[in-house]
Amino acid sequence: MRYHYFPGCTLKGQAKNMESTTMAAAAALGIELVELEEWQCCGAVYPLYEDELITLLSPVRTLAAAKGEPLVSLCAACHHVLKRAQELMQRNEEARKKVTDYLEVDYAGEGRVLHFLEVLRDDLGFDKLAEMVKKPLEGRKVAAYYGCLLLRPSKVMQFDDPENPTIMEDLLKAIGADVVKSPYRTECCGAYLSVTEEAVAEDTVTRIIDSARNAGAEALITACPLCRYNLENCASEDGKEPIKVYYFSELLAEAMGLQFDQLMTSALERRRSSDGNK
Amino acid sequence: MATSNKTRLVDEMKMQSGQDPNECYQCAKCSAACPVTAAMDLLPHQVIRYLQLGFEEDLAKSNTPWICASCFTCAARCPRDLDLARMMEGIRLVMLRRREGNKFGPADLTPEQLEKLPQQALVSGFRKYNK
Amino acid sequence: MSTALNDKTTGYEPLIVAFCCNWCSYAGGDLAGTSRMSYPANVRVIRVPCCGRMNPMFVLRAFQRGADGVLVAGCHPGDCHYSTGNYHGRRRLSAFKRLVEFAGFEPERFEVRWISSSEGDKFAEEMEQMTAKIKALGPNRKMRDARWQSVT
Amino acid sequence: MPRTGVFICHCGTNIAGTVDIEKAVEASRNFPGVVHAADYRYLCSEMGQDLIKKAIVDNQLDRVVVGTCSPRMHEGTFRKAAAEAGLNPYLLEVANIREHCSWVHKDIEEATPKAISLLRAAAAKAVLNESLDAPELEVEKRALVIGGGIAGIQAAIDIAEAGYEVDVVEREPSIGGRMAQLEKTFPTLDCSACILTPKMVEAAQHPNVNLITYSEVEEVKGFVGQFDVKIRQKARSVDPVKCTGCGICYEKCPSKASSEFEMGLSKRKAIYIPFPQAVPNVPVIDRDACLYFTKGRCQICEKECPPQAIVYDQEDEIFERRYGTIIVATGFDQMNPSQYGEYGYGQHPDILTGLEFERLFNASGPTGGKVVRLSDGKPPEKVVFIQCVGSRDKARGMNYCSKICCMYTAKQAILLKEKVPDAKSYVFYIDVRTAGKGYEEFQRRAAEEYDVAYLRGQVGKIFPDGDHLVVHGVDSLSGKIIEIKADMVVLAAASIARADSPELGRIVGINSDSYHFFNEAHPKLKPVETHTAGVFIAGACQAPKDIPDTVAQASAAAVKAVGLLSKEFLKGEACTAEVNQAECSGCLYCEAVCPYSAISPVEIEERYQGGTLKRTVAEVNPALCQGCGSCTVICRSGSINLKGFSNEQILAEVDAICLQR
Repeated sequence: MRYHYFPGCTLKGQAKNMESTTMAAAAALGIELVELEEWQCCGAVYPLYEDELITLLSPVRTLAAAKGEPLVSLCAACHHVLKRAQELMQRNEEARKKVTDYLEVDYAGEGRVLHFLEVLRDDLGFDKLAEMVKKPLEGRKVAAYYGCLLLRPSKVMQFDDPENPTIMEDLLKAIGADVVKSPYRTECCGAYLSVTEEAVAEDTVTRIIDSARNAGAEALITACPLCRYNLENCASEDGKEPIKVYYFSELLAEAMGLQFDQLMTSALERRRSSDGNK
Repeated sequence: MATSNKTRLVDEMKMQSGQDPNECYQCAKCSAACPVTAAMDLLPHQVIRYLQLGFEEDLAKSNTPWICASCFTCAARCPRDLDLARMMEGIRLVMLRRREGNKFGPADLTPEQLEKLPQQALVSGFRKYNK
Repeated sequence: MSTALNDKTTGYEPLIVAFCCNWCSYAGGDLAGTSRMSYPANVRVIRVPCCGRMNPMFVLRAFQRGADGVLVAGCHPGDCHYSTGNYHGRRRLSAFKRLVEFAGFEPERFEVRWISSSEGDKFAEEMEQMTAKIKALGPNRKMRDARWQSVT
Repeated sequence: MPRTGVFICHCGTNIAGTVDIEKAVEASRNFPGVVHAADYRYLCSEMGQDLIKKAIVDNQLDRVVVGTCSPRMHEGTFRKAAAEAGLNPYLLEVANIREHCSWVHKDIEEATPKAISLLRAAAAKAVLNESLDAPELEVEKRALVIGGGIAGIQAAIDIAEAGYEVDVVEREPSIGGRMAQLEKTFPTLDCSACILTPKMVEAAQHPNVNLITYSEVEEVKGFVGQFDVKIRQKARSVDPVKCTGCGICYEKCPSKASSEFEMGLSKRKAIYIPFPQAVPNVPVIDRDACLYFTKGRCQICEKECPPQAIVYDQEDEIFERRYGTIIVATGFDQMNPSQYGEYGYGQHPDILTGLEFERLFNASGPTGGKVVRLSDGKPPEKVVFIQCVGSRDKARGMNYCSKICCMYTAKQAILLKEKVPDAKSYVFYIDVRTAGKGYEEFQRRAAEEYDVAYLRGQVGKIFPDGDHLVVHGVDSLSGKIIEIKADMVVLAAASIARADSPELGRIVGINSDSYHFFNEAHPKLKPVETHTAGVFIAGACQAPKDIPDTVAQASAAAVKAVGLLSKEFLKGEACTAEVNQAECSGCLYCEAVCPYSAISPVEIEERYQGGTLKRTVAEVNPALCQGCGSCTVICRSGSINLKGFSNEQILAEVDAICLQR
């Protein structure tokens, strides 16, 4: 299984360990992720204003670079932007013409745009994954936190049931963890409000964490660097039992029996390809 | 207080977002679904009501469009199939384009924040609050 | 001679003959009227009991007499007042359309549509679209029989 | 050449506003065969009709063209007027210059020539019109009612009382329908069973009513007056004649299945009656649940049944009967709200639909009439009602208002307070709709006397939290976010059409709207008629409806049915197909396409070279023919034509319309 891979800025910065753990786990699972050459930032937010075509240039260039072949990303925001840009290219001929003419590329919305979780579910299969797990995370009580960007708008993202998703719980099951379901797992963490409106983020994040804790979780997994930042930094936690936040890939790599050293090495190996980007 | 429902803000927002506030029947499900109402001075459904009635000046003063985190929960649950996240973005852009300069920039961040925040947050934030 | 249809100053105005079944499409046309929708006056409706009554001969005659477009409209498949008439009509008319094309005539000039009695909006829309399409296509020169005009 | 008169209606300004009437009259004078042309302000008025009648006599007209509204509106009126003047009614043609012309065009310069061309086409057709006679059809003096809920029961009793036989076909083992599932009825709070059961018994005991339960309609052939209906009576596995209804069988039966009547909230036996007041009181064996049918052992019911009424080898029985008229009263379903993930229906036992909650009040219901949480059996302290779940929702549900929810929610909140005095109800609503006699007063009582908190707004999400359901909503009037730690949540799920209503519609020959509710013939003036003559509709199969409206509509449908049954003969279709037997080659392709079996082969004798020759040709039975015309097109030799819509007439219309080119 070979895929084009779009890392995005955060995975080369604050979220390096999401990339390194994914790369290591993917290799162990026989999934090859080939980083696109000379990729650019996706823009981080999908433009909801229809005449903001300029912000579509970068994601469409990325989509075109995949040449119609499957394109995988890890960061929820990158995946959201790419997927929605693809849908716009399929739906809106005028926008497509303007953008592709400007970029001088030929792109009409073709190719699968996948989040790595979808690769695990749809292409590899969680059953197969479960068989390949070397160190099941027995007894670890983990809850999934989905956030917004992977799920909504569900008509476009087509990732999972937007109100009652199961993909991350299925992953946790496959790697042997004890799944804890928290009712707040699809509520927004406050996203970039943590930059400007910390009080809001504190409110949303505290609810999410408390809900997971009350449900019996010791840890949370997420697929979004910003969610993770907020979950780790914004909750009011005075005196409560702490909850550890992981990227899903960290637990996946751990279940694949990959040691910290190995992860670091593979992270270092990946370094060279990230040079010269941005 | 303007009471005409044909204001520039509404017209431009409608054209750009493809959303017609008149399709809303004020069930307020968006407000019930919104995770960040605590800091808003107008609830999401009130923003639509103000759009319906053309209360443009009040909307210009409201912090609600700037609090909206574009989590799309309102749009996912709206029984009228309206995308309020798009309307909010519409209002923000109209305001930003009218305004001189940006609402928020790197200078507004502490060195500590710059060090710690994921790149994604910085890019998103600048995108949302800047021209 | 109609001034509206052949006025040199307003340009080309096509004539479209629409055969509508009494139970669905004709009633849909009535609803378009009752709802005060509007569509181009280029369309003239002939009422038939069912689109299963549509003999391709009627269509050919319209083209021979100079119609630029012909539309047959019936009940949605499954909703025929006579239970199966529109299935027969659908089969017959789709074969006929291919024959027309085979004979070198623009197949776009002949369309079959399903419009129910509650679809006044769809009726108006279809008439609008058909007129626009035929307008872009220009006059029917291939099948029109010039001799008939001189007789009358 | 026949003598044609053309009459053009102003319809006030409806036509005259966009069609130059004077010009149209002048143009009409020049159509071939036209000897008289006139106009009038309202032709359909008595004065207008007299004008036509007088002109027919004065000018010896033998063809009439009226340029008016749609023929679907007033063709009958004008044909009747022509007949009164001594003309065969089928010699009159209508040009639709209102719905198809003046109302859809705004420019008088466009509408006038179009109106003239439509008039010219009608005049050209009229020249070729012939005198036609409608055949007389016998009426079978028996009615069929499909569906044995309150609508079907009421219609059947009314028809029976008028002196006609009526069969009621009910799919379930008992009549009663949705109303039987209700505890109390708004706005008077009478007990549903107390008012329904006597009606069920009345229907069962009426000499003119024949209940055919556990049965379904499989096929309907024929037409008004003579519908031939195939009914499948499913195998009950119990002999209804021998059965005394003692109930020992279901007492002893060891096998259980989910109870449909209790909305799946409790179990019933494999041999069962759906509810204690069932009519007929004859059990049914559910063969999917019965141990004997699934595993070949048990047979306890057979051993225990005192009159030995159990018949395991009973088979489905299919029988055919003829009916003069049919009333469709198949009721509604409740939407399954599990697609609304934010409410979590189906994932938590204390989140119920309105109809499920209703069953908790019933003494024979799943909780024996105790209103308790299904999770732990404790009475609820806080109950949240959410309105418009799936109704008024064009994104994920139905665009319409389900009409009954506001009222039954008020009712349930009142009943709750009476059963559990400490309970507090909260109702999240978008609008409270209480149009109906005594309805507004009832809802106000709930709010004022029963302390029901009405919150104007919706619920964003329900978060299960330990024993509770945290309901996160908003009250838009105060602008406050509301969080309620509820014990139970009741969803007013939308009333929707039965899942198989399109299929039944196809069988009976009536159509439905985009939501699959059956269509009435006219939204105001023909509320119980359908577009198929002789078929009427009643109750919630037409649109969501409460009990009073349903009963009123059922009686209305019954009157229509009785009116039809009281006639000795019905006038059939005059525009029927006709075979030119001299040209017919006898291929009988026409027989194959005829949906009414109106065409059959017949042997004729022809003189041929001095002798006679026997030959098979097609023949049309005008009483059966409905005039669709499919046969005329399939005929290879062109020897079938349709009276009233003949090839020549349609071609004449085409010619006339294209004349302007």
